[in-house]
Amino acid sequence: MLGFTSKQLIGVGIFLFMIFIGVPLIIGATGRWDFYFTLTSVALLAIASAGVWLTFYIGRINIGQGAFALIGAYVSAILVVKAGWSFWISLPAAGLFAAIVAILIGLPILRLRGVYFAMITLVLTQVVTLTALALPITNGAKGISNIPLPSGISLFGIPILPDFAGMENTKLAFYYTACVIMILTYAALYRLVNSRLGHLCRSMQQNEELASSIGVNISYIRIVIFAISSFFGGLGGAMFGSIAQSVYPSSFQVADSVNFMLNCFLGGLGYVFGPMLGTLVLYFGWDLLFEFGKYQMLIYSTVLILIIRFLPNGLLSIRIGKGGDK
Amino acid sequence: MEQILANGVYLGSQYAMIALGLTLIFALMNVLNFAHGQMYVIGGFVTYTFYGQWGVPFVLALVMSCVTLAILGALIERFLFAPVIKGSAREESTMLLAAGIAFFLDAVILLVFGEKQRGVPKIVDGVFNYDFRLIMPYDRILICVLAILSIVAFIGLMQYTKTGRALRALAQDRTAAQLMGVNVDRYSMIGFALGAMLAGLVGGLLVTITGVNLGMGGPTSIKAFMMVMIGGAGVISGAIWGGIILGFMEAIGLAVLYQYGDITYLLIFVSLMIFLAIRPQGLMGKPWG
Amino acid sequence: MQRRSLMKAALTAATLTAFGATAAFAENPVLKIGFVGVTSGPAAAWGISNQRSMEARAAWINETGGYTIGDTTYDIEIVSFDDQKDPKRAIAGMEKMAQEGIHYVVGPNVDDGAAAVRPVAESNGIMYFPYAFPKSLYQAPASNAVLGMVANYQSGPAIYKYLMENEGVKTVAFIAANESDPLSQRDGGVEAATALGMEVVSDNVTYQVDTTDFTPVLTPVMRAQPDLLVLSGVSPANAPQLIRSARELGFQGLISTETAQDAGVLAEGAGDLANGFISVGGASTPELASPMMIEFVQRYTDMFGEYNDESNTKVYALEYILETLKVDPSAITDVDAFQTTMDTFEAPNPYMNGDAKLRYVGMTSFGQRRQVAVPLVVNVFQDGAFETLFVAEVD
Amino acid sequence: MSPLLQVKNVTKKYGGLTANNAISFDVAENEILSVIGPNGAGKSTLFKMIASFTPTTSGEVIYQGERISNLKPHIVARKGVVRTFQETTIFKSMTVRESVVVAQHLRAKASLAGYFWGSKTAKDDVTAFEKYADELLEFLGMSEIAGEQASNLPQGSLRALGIAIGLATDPKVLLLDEPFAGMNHDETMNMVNLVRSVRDERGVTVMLVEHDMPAVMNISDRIVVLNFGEKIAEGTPSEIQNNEKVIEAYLGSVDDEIGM
Repeated sequence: MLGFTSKQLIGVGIFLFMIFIGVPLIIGATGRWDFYFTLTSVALLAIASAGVWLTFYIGRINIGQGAFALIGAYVSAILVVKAGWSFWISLPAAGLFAAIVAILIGLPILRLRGVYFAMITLVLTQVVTLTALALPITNGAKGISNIPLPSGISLFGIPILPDFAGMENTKLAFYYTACVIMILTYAALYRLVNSRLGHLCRSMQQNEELASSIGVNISYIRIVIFAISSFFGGLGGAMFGSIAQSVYPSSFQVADSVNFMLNCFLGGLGYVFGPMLGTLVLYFGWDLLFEFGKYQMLIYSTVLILIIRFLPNGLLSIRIGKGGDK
Repeated sequence: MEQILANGVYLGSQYAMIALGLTLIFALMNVLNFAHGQMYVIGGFVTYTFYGQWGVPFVLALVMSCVTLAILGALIERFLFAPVIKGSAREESTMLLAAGIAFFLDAVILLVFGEKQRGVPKIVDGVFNYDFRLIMPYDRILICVLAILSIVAFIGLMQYTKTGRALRALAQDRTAAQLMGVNVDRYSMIGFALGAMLAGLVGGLLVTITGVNLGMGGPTSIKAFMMVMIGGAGVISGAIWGGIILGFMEAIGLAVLYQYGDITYLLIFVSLMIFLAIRPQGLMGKPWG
Repeated sequence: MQRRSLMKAALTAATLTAFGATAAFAENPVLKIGFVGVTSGPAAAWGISNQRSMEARAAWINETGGYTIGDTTYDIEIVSFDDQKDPKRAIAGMEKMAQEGIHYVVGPNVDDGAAAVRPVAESNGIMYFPYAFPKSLYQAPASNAVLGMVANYQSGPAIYKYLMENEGVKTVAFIAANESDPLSQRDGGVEAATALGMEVVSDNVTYQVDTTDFTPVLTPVMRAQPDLLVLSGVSPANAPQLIRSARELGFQGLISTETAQDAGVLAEGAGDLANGFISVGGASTPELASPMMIEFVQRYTDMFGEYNDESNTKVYALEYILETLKVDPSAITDVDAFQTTMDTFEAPNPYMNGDAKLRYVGMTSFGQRRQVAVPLVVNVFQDGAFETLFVAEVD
Repeated sequence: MSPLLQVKNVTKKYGGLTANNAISFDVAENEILSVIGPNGAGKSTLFKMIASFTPTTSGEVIYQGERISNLKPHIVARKGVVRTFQETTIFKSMTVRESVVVAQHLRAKASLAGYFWGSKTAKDDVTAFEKYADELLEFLGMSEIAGEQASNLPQGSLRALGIAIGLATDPKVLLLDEPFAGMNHDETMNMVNLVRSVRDERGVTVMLVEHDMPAVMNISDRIVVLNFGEKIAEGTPSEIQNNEKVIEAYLGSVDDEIGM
């Protein structure tokens, strides 16, 4: 089925079961309701990180995903608050807008490689933050607050998506929404990586000259990939805006861009699901160390250093012997 | 006009020193050291502790900053970067390590030195004032001169000593250097220690003017990245030019664009992006040499 | 010398926490109060002064037998969450507080965090006390945020008016960091100054938070030669450098800010050049500090090695929470009861000499009582310490 | 019959330096043509211009009556003019078979979206690619190393891999960059036979840049000689061997090398 082995299907099945049934059961049993938000965040950040990972896949270090997440958050907020759109329509619109910006910016900057590309994307994050501070439509320094919760959608009178504002508890709704988007994102990523486009990306990652000599339109693929990557960033950012019901220029900044990149490194650049695991460990790890009070940062960073010291190719490299997941 | 020039030289010289250490480490090991800013902050706090708290003479405190950071840099290279570079499939993985070290140093700084902004007594009093056209406090002039002297000393070290030659060979081509009989492991460590030491030195110098607080690390790293990029990654003269250019960009940009208010920095960053997109290799973008 | 005392204090604190925990376990039931704010990274100073003032006060209460609300005497436990100045983490922090069954939280420290936690706080029945100024946080339909200090749009007019009347200030210039909070505060300040009839000669100069040399930033402002230079929303780290640069450039006028500052930091960073610098503080100047304030400062210093003057204003939130709970013990778990009590609550201000009262204000600014009435004490820095310039009230 | 590929007055200048000056020659269908010359004669630059990896300063390259210079390299590759590289330019962490499969990119019938959704055409493509890859590798005598990771291969196999990748694109003209460099006599002879069979059995026109004189004389139908960016001779191997200018150019360069 869809080219999956039965082993893979079982794995995916277990994963889906854990996310949609297991986690709520565990949270219900332990009463740790706060984990819903943490895991929702992990899912959303993992979506944005997936984009960063994809740009790695064409051999580019991307420290600019915070910029696209911020763009996505603002586009969705503006469409919902000022134009009265439904959040569910604003969500893909936010992704698309981020993708369009990525295409325009990508045209000149995707020619760069290595640290040069990394640095220019880092500067891009600053530029977008400063632009958000300066523009009237983003409401400048005051940000956009009091964004309404996602409203319901119905088609021919049949409710497709529920109205979040009418809910007793939006945590679970946001959790499921984020997980569904995350799974769609990673399913798309998996397909993409394992399809011809993915092979072409790999060929570009390893040698752009040779790739173009076998007829690969490298500049076109670079743009396509960067646009998809930024689409993911925009989605994640827009969802966050709707959970926080507010967007500020500082909602996503350089630190976030760097974290997205670290998520990919930590999980392992060679594995599609690396960024998901990396995000879980980096973000959830911080929460778990909450008990340590002022030593939280010290322990967190020590663990991080130890991981990279002993698993320099990412967490998933442990199972490299079993054939990997590519 | 005189004021803008003076501000540019002052800012440029201190920026150049920060960028030098970063570019040295980058050239030697292809490591983008995210923790460079934190090393700078530690340098500042060490000088603060010795000079500001314990009343040790300023120069001695500076030496302590250098020594502390050199040791720290050597340890980090020997026990963290070297093994990770060896075991890693892609050298970019060191970015994660560098970021982890930056977090770690931030945590240590907070626990050891506290969260407050710190400052030390002025080393020289008084302000040089030329007819209100050029105003420059004496301590800034002194620090600026010291920074320039340090840069000159560093260039001298790289050009005329055995260590310097070995480091340059290493930066140019690791394998070739090894064939020429350069002890690669040893000089990588020395180079990293030297880079860290430069960060510590400039931190110690600047604590007399700007003071120091734990928040300065991250932004300093990012600023240093930009300077390195402007000049051309891994090139010594590039780092110096990058520092000076960013210094002048700030001095001139603020003087010329201030009426645009909130978008002054936006303009500076956008022009930086355009510059990098047009000339990715920076000004001096060519191999070390 | 100081290093050593700091070390000693850290050890003492560690021991205290260890013993405190067991002691608390053995005796009274525990009342948890939360703190969500930034205690690491560049802005750590804001949150740490907050957290420490709460911990110092809690330790003091517990040491003296606990805090009696209704028929029960509680030990106070402070649960802190470091949000790293990231609104996403702030939400996680607020969720954590809900998880711990906490209904009263101090923080967050910045605008974006305060706005981001609002949905969580309101859906989980948490009252929170941010140190952020946007009015939308406190105006209906927002219900659960209580401004924990005096807002700049309240203190600003008072300071400008005083300076106009007493110092003959006519022109003013504003300078702010290029970030949400300071820029919002600058806009508020400009509005207030214009309303008072001052001439705003420069209001568009900004600087990056990571600026290390303020001379080029300040040069165009100095050219406008204002009588008063306002450092809008200036962080304690930048204040001494700005003051020093302005004075070195030959600026003779007054310099003020509407946020709390630390005298030690000013003394170290700017020395005598900071003399005459006007800022807003709590009531710890010798003429205002009550014996309780003096003891608080002493205990804080013993516990953490060094006092931070920013804590003067930050000590109040916890006191307000506890005093209000005392009036209606059912509010411990029922935020609605707390909100009802807020309208009529009044208690003596234990930290200030005289007959100042603790009560909730904000009718003028927010249309509902969603602000703690801390004395608006305007300080002036002189030779390493603050002196009181004047005291005003917020309604 | 008009020539398959024409190089017309091609000139390349870098700043004040002239790398190629007004070079012209034709390539006939199904011939093996070598470009030789001392170091720095401008051979590589010329190759890059033919494959459009670098633009010409003036002049043009015509392929089947169409101008192909100053286009994007992938467009030229799509038209059937494909270059190979020296051994360092490979897909390092792909296996030999994977590399050859990827290189058949140009043969794909399904769209990128078709691949994403797994359409019938895409599946057929994949099957066809894999089948052809195996065929090609067998033809090149590389079946045994098909599963090896490229970065683990010895130099000789890497060269062959480069040719395999080039052939997988189904080229009309294959430009080989120093295919014999660093090889011993036996290896060179194997490679010469391989290149010949590529031309004979697959009908591919071959151009190569080479230093190895005996091999060039052995394999080429015609030879073009460059020196200091100028074309100094063109002809069959025996004509070239007896050309005064060529001999002088090579002797001169030997003098230079001794002088250094």
